This record gives sequence, C-alpha cells and structure tokens, in this order.
Amino acid sequence: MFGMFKSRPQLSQAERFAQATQLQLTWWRFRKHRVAMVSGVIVALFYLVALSADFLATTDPHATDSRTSYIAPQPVHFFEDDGSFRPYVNGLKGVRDPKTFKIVYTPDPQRHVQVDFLAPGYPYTFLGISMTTHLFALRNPERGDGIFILGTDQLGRDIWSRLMVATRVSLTIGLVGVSISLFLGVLLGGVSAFYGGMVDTVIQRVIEVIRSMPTIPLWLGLAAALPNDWSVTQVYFSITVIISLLAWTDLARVVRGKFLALREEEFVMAAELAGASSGRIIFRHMLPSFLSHIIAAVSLALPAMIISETSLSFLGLGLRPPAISWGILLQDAQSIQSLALAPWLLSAAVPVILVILAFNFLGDGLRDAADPYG
Amino acid sequence: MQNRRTFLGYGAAAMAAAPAGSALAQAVQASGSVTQSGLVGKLEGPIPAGGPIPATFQEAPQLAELVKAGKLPPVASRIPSEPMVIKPVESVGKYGGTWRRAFIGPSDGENGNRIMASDKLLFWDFTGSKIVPCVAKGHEISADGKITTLFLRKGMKWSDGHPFTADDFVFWYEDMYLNKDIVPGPIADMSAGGKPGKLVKIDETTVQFVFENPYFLFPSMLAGDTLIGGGQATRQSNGNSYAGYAPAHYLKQFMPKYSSEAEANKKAKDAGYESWVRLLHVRKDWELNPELPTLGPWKTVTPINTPTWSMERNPFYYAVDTAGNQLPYMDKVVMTLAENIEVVNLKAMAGELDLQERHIDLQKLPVILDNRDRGKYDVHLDLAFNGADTTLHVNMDFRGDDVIGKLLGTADFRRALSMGIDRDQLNETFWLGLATPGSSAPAESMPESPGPEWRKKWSTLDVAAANKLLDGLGLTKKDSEGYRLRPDNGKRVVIELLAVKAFMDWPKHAEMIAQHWRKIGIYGDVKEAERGLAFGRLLKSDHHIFVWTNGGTELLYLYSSWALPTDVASGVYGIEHAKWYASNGTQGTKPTDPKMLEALELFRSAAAKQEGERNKIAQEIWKIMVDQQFTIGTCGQSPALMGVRMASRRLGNIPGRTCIAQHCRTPGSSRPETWFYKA
Amino acid sequence: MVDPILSIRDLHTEFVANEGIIRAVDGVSFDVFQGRTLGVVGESGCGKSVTARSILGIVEKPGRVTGGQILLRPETGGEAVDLLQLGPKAMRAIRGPEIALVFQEPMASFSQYYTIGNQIMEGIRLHLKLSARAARDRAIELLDMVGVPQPARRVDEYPFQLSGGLRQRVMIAMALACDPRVLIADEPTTALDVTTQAQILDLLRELQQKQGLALILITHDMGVIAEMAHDVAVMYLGRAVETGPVSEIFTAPKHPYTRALLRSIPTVMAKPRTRLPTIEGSIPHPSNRPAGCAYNPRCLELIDDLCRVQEPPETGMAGRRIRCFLHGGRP
Amino acid sequence: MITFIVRRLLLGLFTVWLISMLAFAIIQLPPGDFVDSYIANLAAGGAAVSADEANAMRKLYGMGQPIYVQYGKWIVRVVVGDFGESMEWRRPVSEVIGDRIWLTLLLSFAALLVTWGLALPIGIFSAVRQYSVADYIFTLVGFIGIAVPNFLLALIILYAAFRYLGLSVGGLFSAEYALAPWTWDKVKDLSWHLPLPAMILALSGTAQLIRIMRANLLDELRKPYVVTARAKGLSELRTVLKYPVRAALNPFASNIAYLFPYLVSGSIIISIVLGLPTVGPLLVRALIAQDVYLGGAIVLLLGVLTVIGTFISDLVLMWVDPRLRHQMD
Repeated sequence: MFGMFKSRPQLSQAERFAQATQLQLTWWRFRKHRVAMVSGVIVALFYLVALSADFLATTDPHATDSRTSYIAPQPVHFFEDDGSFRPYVNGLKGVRDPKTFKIVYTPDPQRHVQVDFLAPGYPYTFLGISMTTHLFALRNPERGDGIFILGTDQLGRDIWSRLMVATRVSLTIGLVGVSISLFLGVLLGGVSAFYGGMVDTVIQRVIEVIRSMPTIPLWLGLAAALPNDWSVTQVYFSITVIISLLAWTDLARVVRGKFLALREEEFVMAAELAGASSGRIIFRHMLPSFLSHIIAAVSLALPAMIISETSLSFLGLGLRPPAISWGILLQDAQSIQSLALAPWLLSAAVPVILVILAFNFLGDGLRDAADPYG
Repeated sequence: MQNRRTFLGYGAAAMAAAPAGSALAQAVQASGSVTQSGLVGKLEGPIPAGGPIPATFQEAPQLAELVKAGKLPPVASRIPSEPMVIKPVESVGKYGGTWRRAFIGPSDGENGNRIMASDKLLFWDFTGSKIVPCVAKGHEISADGKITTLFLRKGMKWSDGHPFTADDFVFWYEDMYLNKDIVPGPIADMSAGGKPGKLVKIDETTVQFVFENPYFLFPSMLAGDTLIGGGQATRQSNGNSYAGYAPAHYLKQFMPKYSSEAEANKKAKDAGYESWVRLLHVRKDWELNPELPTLGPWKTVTPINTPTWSMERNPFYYAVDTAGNQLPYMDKVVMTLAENIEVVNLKAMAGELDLQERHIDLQKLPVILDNRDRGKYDVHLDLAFNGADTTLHVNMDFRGDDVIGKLLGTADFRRALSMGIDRDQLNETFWLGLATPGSSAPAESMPESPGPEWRKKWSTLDVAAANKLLDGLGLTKKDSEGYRLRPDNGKRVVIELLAVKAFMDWPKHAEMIAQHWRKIGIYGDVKEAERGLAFGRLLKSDHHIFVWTNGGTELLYLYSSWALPTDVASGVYGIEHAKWYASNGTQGTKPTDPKMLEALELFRSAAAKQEGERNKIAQEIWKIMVDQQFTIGTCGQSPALMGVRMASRRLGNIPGRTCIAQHCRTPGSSRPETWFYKA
Repeated sequence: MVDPILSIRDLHTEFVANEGIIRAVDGVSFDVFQGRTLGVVGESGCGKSVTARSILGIVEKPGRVTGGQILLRPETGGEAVDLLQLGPKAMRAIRGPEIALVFQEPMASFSQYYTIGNQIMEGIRLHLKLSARAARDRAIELLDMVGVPQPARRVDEYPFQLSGGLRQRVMIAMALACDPRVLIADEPTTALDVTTQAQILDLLRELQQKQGLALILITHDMGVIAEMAHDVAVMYLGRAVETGPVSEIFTAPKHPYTRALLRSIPTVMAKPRTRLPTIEGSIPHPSNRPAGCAYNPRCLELIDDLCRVQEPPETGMAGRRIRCFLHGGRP
Repeated sequence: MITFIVRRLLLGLFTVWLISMLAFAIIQLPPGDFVDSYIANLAAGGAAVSADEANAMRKLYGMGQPIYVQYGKWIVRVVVGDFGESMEWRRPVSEVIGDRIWLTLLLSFAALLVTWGLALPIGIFSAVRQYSVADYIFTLVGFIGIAVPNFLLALIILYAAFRYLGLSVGGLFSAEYALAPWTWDKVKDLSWHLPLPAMILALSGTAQLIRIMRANLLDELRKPYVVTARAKGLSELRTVLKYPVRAALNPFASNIAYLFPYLVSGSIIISIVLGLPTVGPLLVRALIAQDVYLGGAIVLLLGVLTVIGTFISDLVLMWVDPRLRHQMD
C-alpha cells in the first residue's frame, strides 16, 4: 500500500533515474546521510595526516630524553605578557620527589620559548625529498624544551609527534590490507557465484573453514612464524598480508550474494544471450552494478584491519618497536604506571576510536545508500 | 654431646666468617641516596643455629590432630635429634595462615624454589657473607683443601617420613650424576684443577667430596646457588639433576637399574611420557610431583603447571624456633597464576598478596607507594650488589657475519659502545634514579670489587672519545643520517640488541641505548624475543649483544654465567668457548682473544686458592673484564630485581632489609618459614 | 431506508513525504449496509487501499487520518460511534470482531513462521476469549466453512504449504474468525488465476449471504463489481467521484470517469475484433493533483473555463452522489 | 531431516579435518622445532641437555621426517584422545587444557548470553523507534563498542575497578577459592568474577548484533503480514514480538556460529590482560614458545568447538524456520 507512495516520487524523477548508474544513485542517496558525510570528511582528514605525518610532528618521534619523561600535556600560550600575539611554551623544570619518586614538572614563567609557524625542525624525507620544515617548531629550544600538547612518554618522547607517525603506519596497513583482501574477495566471491557448482562448493567450504576458526589464534600463529631477525618493513608487510589473508572471506560473501542476485537480472541474461564472455559479463556488466556494495563492505572491513594490527602489536606479535603504530603506542599505555602516572598515553586510543567510528558510519551510510532495504 | 653439636653449628659458621665477609657485611649496611626515601631498612634476618636445642618441641595444631589420630608420629620423632634451631628476627611466632603469592607460569619455578632454599646443603646468613649450616649441620675442609666433609643431622627425615641419610648422596652420585642419560656431562662444580672429584659415604650421617686438587672454594660452592649446592628444589627441577643428594627410596622405582629398561619405559608410556628419562625428570621435580619427598619447609600440593601452585607444611621439616616450635609457622603457600606481571603488581597493590618481591616492578614504585594504606602493606627497598641490572653481554664468538663478528671481538669497539651510553639517562628513566651507573664490576664495597676507578673505566658517557675510537677502527664513512657504514658492502653497521621483557623491560632499555648510539653513528637494532626463544638463540650464539642483568656476578665464583663463558647452558659469550672451558679444552674451541683466555685461566686457578687470595684474583679478572668491556654495564646496585618488597602489615618477623643476591636465594636467606601472621 | 452499519464521511488521510504532503484520501464519503456489498473501484493509486486501512485505523507512518468521520453503528443499535475518536485499546477491540480485512497478497500477508491454525486462533483467543482447544475447533470449523479440504490436518500446516487459492480462503477464514459485521476485501483476487478468482468471489458472496455481512470489496475490475456489488463507489485520486446502486451506475453512469471505466470492460454485446477503449493519459501523482477537477486532464467532456479552475462539489441525493459540473453544482 | 543432519555432520567433520591440517601447519611454521625450544627453556632455567637426549627426543617426536608424516603421527594420536605432551607445562596436553577449556567455554558462553541479552531488546527497540533519540544513542554506543579495542577497555576497567572500586583484580576466583573443590561459595565467588570480563568481551559483539538485529527488523516491519496482525486487533507490542521479530531472529540465529569463534578470539586477549585462566593465554604462550602439541591441540579444539557451534546454529535455524524444516522432508 504505501509502497506506492514510496515509488511515486521516483516516477516523478523517472528520467533522471533512468540514466543514472547504480553508483550515481548511491551517491544521491548517500548525500542525504549527514553523519556518513561527516565521517567521510574525517576519514579524508586522517589520510591527509598520514600523508604529512612528519610535517605535522613537532619533535623527532624517536628521540629519547629522561629530562622529559612523563610530562603531562603542556599548554601553548598564544599571547605574550604584553598582549602581543606571539605563541610560546614555558620552559619546564623537572624534579623527582624523593618520597613519592614522581617527577614533578614546574613551568618556568621566565622562560618563554617561541613557537614558530612553518619553521625548521628535525630532518625528514617527504616523498623522497629530505626536508626540515615543520608546521610548528620551537625557536632555538634548549634541551628538554618541546611543544608537548599531548605530553610525553616514559622515554621522554613527544606523544603528538609519535601519534602523527603512528597514524601513517596504521592507516596504510589498513589500506594495503584491505586492498589485498578486496582483490581476493571479489575474485573468489565472483568466481564462486558465477560458475556455481563444484567451484562454488569448494570456495564456500574454504570460506567456512576460515570463518569457523577463531582469527586471533590464526594471526598469532602466522605472526609468530615471522623470522625474529626480519626488518621492521618486512614485518610490517607480512603482518598486513597475514591480516588480509583472513579478512577476505566477508567481502567474498558480500560479492557472492549480490552476484547471485544479479545473475537473475535481465541485463545479465541479455548479455549472456548476446554471447558476451563470462569475464566480460562479470567485469563489464556486473561489477559496476554493485560497486557501491563493495565500497560499503570495504569501508566496514577497514576498521577490522586496524583493530587487528592494534591487537597483534598489543600482544607483541605485530609490529615491534622502534616501529611506531597505534598498537605500539597503546602497548606503551598498557602498564599500570602509565595508567596511573601518565594517563595521557591513552590519547593514542582517541584516533583509533575516531577513525573506526568514522569508517563504520561511512560504511553504514554507503550500505544504506547502496540498497535502502538491504 | 649437646655442646659439641652446637659447636659444630657455630664452628662451621666461624670458619667461613672471613674478613671479606665482614667487609661485605659493612658494605651491606652502607647507605646510598636511596635511604632518604625511608624505604631502605636495617639489614637483619633470622639466625640459623641461633641457640641451644630446646628441651621440648611443639607442632602446628593440625599436625597435633594427625598425631592424635595416629596418622603421624609425634613431633619429637619427626624432627632430627639435632634440628636446626632458628632465632627469628623479632619474636617466636604463632602457627596458621596461608601465604598468598603470585607466579607467572610453569617457567617461573624459581618463584617457589627460592622459598625452599633451606634444602641446600649449606647456606649464607642474612648478610649473604657468612656460611651457615643448613641441611648439613656443619662442614669441614681438609688443610690441603682436597676434602670437604659434610655432617648430616641424625634422625633427619624426608617429607614422607623416610630417613634422610648418606645413602641419598651416594644414590645421587652414582645413579644420577654419573648416568649419561640423566646428566649429559660432568659439571665444573664437581671438578678441581680439571680433575673430576667424587663423593664418598663415611657413615650414615657423614659424606665427603674428595678432589685430586685443592678446592678451597668448594664450601662456598655448596652454600651458593650452584649446580652442586643449589638444593633439591632448585637443582632437580626443570630438567636439572644436580644438588648432591636425592630421595633414593622414591626415585629408584623409575630407573632401569632397579627394574629393567623395558619396565622403566613401560612405566613412562603408561604415564604418558616417551621415555623413562622424561618420566624421571617429571617425577624428581618437586614443582610437578606432589608425591616427591623433599626437605624444605613446605611441599607441593597442586603442581606448578596448574592455575594454582600450592604447598602445605612439611610435617618432617628439620628446623624449630628457639622455643622448640617446629617450623614453618604458615600452614600453606598458595601461588596464583597471573598471566602477566601487570596483574601480579595489581594484585599486590590490592592487598591480595601477602609478601611479594618477585615480579614487582620498580617502575611502578610511585603507584605502589600511593596504595600502601589501601592494600595494607609496607614497601621495603632492598639494594643489590651486582654491577649492572642491565648489562650488554657481547657475543665474543659471533660467526654469522665476519665484519660484525670482528667488530664485536674488538676491545675498542666495545669500549666505544660503552662510552656511547648515557647511563644517567637510563638511571633516571628506568630506575627512578635509584641505581648506581657504572661498569659491570660489583659494588665497590664487595670483597671482589677491583676498586672505584674500575666502576667508571670506559663506563661514562664520552661521545667524542667513542667517536674517536670508532674512527680509529676505520669506520669513518657515514650515511646521510650520520650512521657509520661497513667497510665491505657500504651498508650501515647494524648491531643487534637481543632483549627479553623479563624482570625489567629490557627491550625498552635497549631502545633508549640505541637512541644514544645515534650520536656515535652506530645503528642499534632492538630485537625483542620471548625468553625461551632468546635463550635458544644464545645456545646457538647467533646473537650480537644480549641485554640481561649480571646479577649474581658479585660473587664471581659462585655465579659466573653472566660474566664469563663458563656455563655450557648459556652461549651468551660463545657456546664453543663455554664448552672449551667446561670440558677443559677437550671440546669446543679455544677463545682467540688473549685477554679472555687470561681471564678464564685466572678464573680456573682461583678454586684452589684460599678466600683472601681468591678475592684478589677476582679483582684481577674484573679489571680485565672492565678494561675489555666483555660485558658492558649500565646501572646497578638497585632494588630493580626482586628488591621492591611488598609485605602485608599482618606479617611478623619480616626483616627491614634483606640481601638481594643470587647466592642469598632472595627471599630464602630471610627464612620464610619464620614468618607468621600476627593477626 | 435502513441506517448504514458503517458510513464514511469526508475522510482525509495524508502522507508526509519528501516532496511534501500527499493527500492519499481526500474527502471520501460512502455508506455500507448490512447484507450488502459495496464495491470500491478505481485505478490503482486512487486511494482505495488507504481508505480501507484508514477505516481500521492501521495506516502506517508517515501516513495519518487527518479529518472526517468513520461512523460505526453498534450491533445493539443506538448512536453510531466515530472510530476516529476511539482510543487505541478500544480500536483494537473493533479490529476483528467488528471490522475485518482480507488482503490482496495472501502469501506475504501470512507469517511463514506459524501454522495457519496458530494465526487464525490468535484473533479468536484474543477477542472471543476462548480456550486453546475451543479456538482450535473454531479454526477448523472456519477452514471447513471457507472450503479448505481436510481442515483438521491443514490447520497445522504452514502457509507455504498451501496453494494460492487455499491461502486466500484461509485468509478469509482468518478475517471471519471473530464474525465481524463488516468485511473489507482489498483486491482479494488480483494475485490469483482466473478460475480461483471465481471460486473466491463465490465464497465471498455465499458467506456474505449466510452471515449477513456488510462487505466492502475493493477492486480495480468493473467486471468483479458487476457480479458482486450492490452499491458502487468510484474513486479517483482520493475521492469518490460517483457513488450509487450498481444497477444505476452500470445502466446510467454519469461521471465521465465512470463511463470511461465501463467502456474498458469487454462485453458479450461488443462486436468482435473491436479494440477495447482505454482511458487516455495516466493518473497524476497525488502530490501534484491538477487544479479544478482532478480528472480534467483526461476528461473528454470537460468544460474548459470551469473544470480547470473550480472543484466540482458533491451533488445528488442519498445513495446517488456525484462530483462533476456536468451534473449540477455549477455556479 | 535425518539426511540433512547427517550431511551437516559429515560437512562438519570435513571442516574439522581441514582445520586440523591448518592448525598443525601453522604451529609448524615458526623456525626451529619443539626440541629446540625444549632445550632453550631448560637453558633459561640453567640446565643443559645432552645431544643424545635431544636426538632421542627428535626421534620420539618424529621430527626431521616430512611434515605430513609428522602430521600423521599427531592426528592418529589425537583421534584416540592423546594430544601428546606439552613442552612448557611438562604434562599431557589434555590435562593442561582440561583445566581451562571449561572456563573458556564458560566465559565465552556468558559473553554470548550478555550479547544476546543486550543486543535483542536494544536492536528491537532501535528498529521500532527508528531515528528516535534513543535509537541514535544506541547506535552511537554500539559503534563505540565496535571501535574501542576490547583489550584497551579491559585494561582501563581493570585499573579503574582496582583504583576506584577496590574490586578484586584478575583471575576468575579469589585466592581462597582458587583450588577449593566446587562448593556453592566457590560458584558464588566465580559469579562475582565472571560478569566483568564477560561484559568487556561481549561489548563489540553486542554492538554488531544490535546493528544486525536492527537492520533485519526494519526489513521485516515493512512486510504485509505485520498489517495482517494489526488488522487482527493485536496490540502493537505483541504484533512486533510475535511476527517481525521472529522473522528477524532467523539471520540472527545463523550468526551464532560466527559469533562464537569471535568471542573465543576476544577471550584470548582479554584473558591475557585480566589474567584469566582460560585457554587464551595458554595458546599465546604455546605459540610464542613453539609448544607444538599444545598449540595445535588448542587451535584444533577451538576449531572443533566452532564447527559444533555452526552445527547447533543449523539446528536452531531449522527450529526457527519451518520452511527449512519442510524442505528436508
């Protein structure tokens, strides 16, 4: 009954819809989904950060110094005492209390260390070019000075700077991982659905086996198998592959499901009758028509990837220091003393939660948009 | 009679109370900057052979019950006619209570072994400087130093009530130690001047260790945490088969000699093990086998490989307090399995553990202090005497890569690495400033210390000097990031730092050290590994540098594993060298480094010397070691390893400060059997 | 003339959609009498079904009844109650015992997870307060009544085990479970093949006579009306454009739309091989109903300056009403 | 019906077989072998193992033989219930796991209950009250549940519980009950320790199930049979609960099978953080220490459990979906 009132408005724009591809349709519906839009923007921002991590970092994320150990987040003052706009941070004096053994930092009101915009800092390479320019940097800092807006860790390393670099690592892992599992998923899911029969059964069985195994043990097993003497980058990529090797099944199921649904659709029949090669049918006709579902599935798969990396690193089987990833930062935050004396180490959890939220909302929006009643 | 016996007790002590010992005693009392925290107490402890044998004996209520029920012989006949009389720290305590403790898994056997330390043949007093009676009521060493005699306690019994006699020593020597299936090869402890010694039964309560060469060190070996002197709990668990004695009446049933190869193996198969050797290893392991007769204050009820490792009092324990109460006071020890040390520390802070020093993390001290009243515990800081809790043990026989191997084998390279380390930074960051930076040489107060200058030599930050040394080695080419390049392939000089997250977070220490090395252009590559796997690599000696403590080396002769390649169970300095030393040159390969050879020869010669001379030799060895930087020390003499002691306020007889050292079997030397619940 | 059991007066039902308010039902009025069949006819989308749901008060969001009256005369006689004034609880007491509904898609209108017995008994137990046993007997009895073979066995079967025809019979049995006075059949036969259609219609007629039901038969098929209905309400774009006894409507249709509808049914009298005339153009969307008479864009006899500007009022006497300037109401 | 069950069983067995091979392969991947790590562990404890003994052990464990032979030896023994001996725990694997597998199951099952107990009502609510404030709140909470890594949550709660509530931390029993025989008090003690980890474990699963339930129900609510029910004069609540919810349960039920391994996985990390005596920490140890037989047994066991889970969920599915049931006959 009120289905009819639902269908009418489409009639009124029938012409537009007639020409619109599935993707455009999705996009139109997606734009209505405000939360998802915002999430999309957030995700974009995150990848921007990933791209310019070193530029955004204020101090060398690896440089240790006991004099800056466990500093609580420090404010940046924007106006000099005379009221002029000259951002600065106070110098800090740290003293260890002989009774409590905590280091007490007191800002030195006399020492104002200028914060410069687009100023030279520690050297890094961006796209192969070695640079020293950072978004913010201190003007001739002394040892122990720094812009510690998120505080420092036990080894006196600036959390903010580490967070920036970690973002790059963790997000790219997610991306690379998801593209691998996407490839596997679409390929196997598609093949499985298109040929059906024996092929289908076999692939489905494989998927069932993989899915019916608790993933963590698998990851652990595979990760534990990595040679101990591998370099950070080697580990990095193997971890990515490991994670994605197990993550493709869900994608494969989505693809297969949509695929089967589409097989029955007229235009595929038509194509088959017209004698188009199966490959052509799959990639020319069918893939585009559920691209949107795939995009949705992917954006829902990404957070899983990121959590996986984090968990593995947390268990000490993923990336290992001196590599910096969200997982590793959280590993630092996992000790009692961190929680009790330096709770700000937990700030590494914020981007994790944020980006995963964003991806989920994004994915949800995309899925709703892809098929409103799905 | 009475007098003579006690004299023997005291006599043995007197004999070992050598000048150096007292020096150590003073040392121990000496105070560092730590003391202003008010957490470092007075070094004190119970005194074994602390008085005449009481006329009457009392026992724990539940044992009295059993005696009434006729299930147990009366206390007087359970304890030896010459029991060990222990004078508690504060007062005679009262019976009852369960000691709640935490352990972190089946590989954490030491957690329990150390509180069973009173099954050692001889032991050290609470200062860790004086040999006192233990299982043996006394000992004598012949004037030529070739024969050491042990006097056992008449009427002493195993925890199952079976008599403990010289035959248990003979059984161990002939049927276990000399059996290649059980003990692969002879151990250095049992040989003098390269000639193996033997064990002889004189009478039921007297045994002799007889050597062809002088072995004045031997009594100390029996008292130390050595293969021969470690005691049954420690040295016959986890695949070991040493300790000098064993419960013959129980273990014979598992040995082919007393049945037949086939029968013994069948027994094993039925029990689910592949061979009688594996079965024996399990059955003679007190951590695993509740039935195993032992001599310690408690015995296992539920084994270490269950979620709770629990023990109950040994009704035949051989020690009483000065009032004649049979020890221990506490009925049970219950160790709960904590899957990680964070949980151990949390439990301790929540007051769920009554006394815990093992796995308590110095890093958490501020939090621990904050929670004292909530958890109703006191915190004691016990300072150690070893040179460095974090020591870089350099592999002197690395063959995986000629260039690296050559560098590691070069003194100047090691010196440069050492001078490239900013020890004050490490101290502040990881020891809360409580440690003493310096070389790997023991505390200046130790009798074996080569002297203050050797604590500093090559062991203070000097980037310029370090760089000069490295340049001198021809490592002058650097890459864009300032790292030095190898002469052969122009790649970075990468030094791997193999580190385990164990008693300290050594991977993190290594991370910081690697950062310091940036300034001298050496790329330190931290390799974190699980303990078992790391030691696996050590056995193959395919590591560059292993980061670990050198705890125990403060008494070099008793525990040299973390100083020199003498231990075949550890290839940390080159497994081939260790084999060469242990086998007296018949196996393995001879070290090429003349200085290493010199050190080893000195070490070998020392066993035959009297204590005073021994200490001088030790000092010589340390001078070589520091000058050569075979082991690169960072910070030590701290409470980091088992030195943060959290003790429930309900407990009595808890020393203000205990000796933290391998040979003291912390907390063994403060005699847990004398602790009790005040309320 | 007897009072109607149910009379709809100027009923308005609106849906709030993205493109604004849609008047699905826009002032419908008609009467339903005991023992008589009212045929509500019109092209799909004219608001027939919504009217039916409005009567039962089960219009779903975003729709809501915004005006008019639904007057139900109590069985005991006396003042008629306006269902729109009733609270939800009272309204639930109406659904089933007073007014029941038969749907067009028997398959989708059953839950596949319960036996038909279960789904029939539910209403019985709720309204007639019968025991499970009694309700079951009643259900079997009902199935028997609607001509389901082996009712005792069928009662435990699931909808998907039945043929389309049987399903519709069961649907009817379910509707009759609490012997309602008014039965609304919403396109009861559209989903069925021709022969089954006939059977179902016969069933409905028979039941109506047996039980003196007031039947509202909603359909787009003038043929069905011809053989079933006593009275007709022709709906166009949410309004009843012409109502009256079936005889009059068929013999003397007044509204151009009615005529158009009638022209589109095949008759035996028609010469062979003549094309069936169809109505030009399609129903405009309710959201953009044309000014003036809603039918004017398709009307063959419209009066230009009038029908495009003004809405024709409802004229005529009781039982025969019409909205068209051709038949009065001209200013 | 029977044929269906039998077919499912055979399928399950096949899956188990694949899992067993996978499990064994994975455990075999790390460099070095069981004996290496056995010796290394002894070395860490200061003991040496003779080359003869090492070789003897290698022979006993059939090492050095091709992997399929080793697998053969292993699986044959497994079939008769002999999982071999755990190197690190120095006792038969079956015993080592025995203590913990039940607690793992208990924890996972408790989490399962929590998950369902929360996901069902909330999912239904958000669907019925779609786009209501509460719906948005639940959605947000749900997503946060998905977004917060549960080990992190565990850690924070662990500390907070200790710091602010003074709650007992870690483990599933208080020390005094840990080794006590099963008594009513011990059960009570357990029931004190269980909820926290169960909830932490359940959180993300719950969040996801809420999403699933909501989506399913939204579909079902649009179906005509809902109108039918209303037309019968059923109350709204009854209508929703009896018809659409029942229908929506269907995909929900088929989800159990995959929820379970998911929970088991989660329980591993959580158990490590909270120090729970489940198979989780055991497995991680086994893998890190290359305790071949223990690790293999656990992975296999977990796999089998999930296959059983799948099988059960199939039966449940048949129970909730008459159509399936009748296709069988």
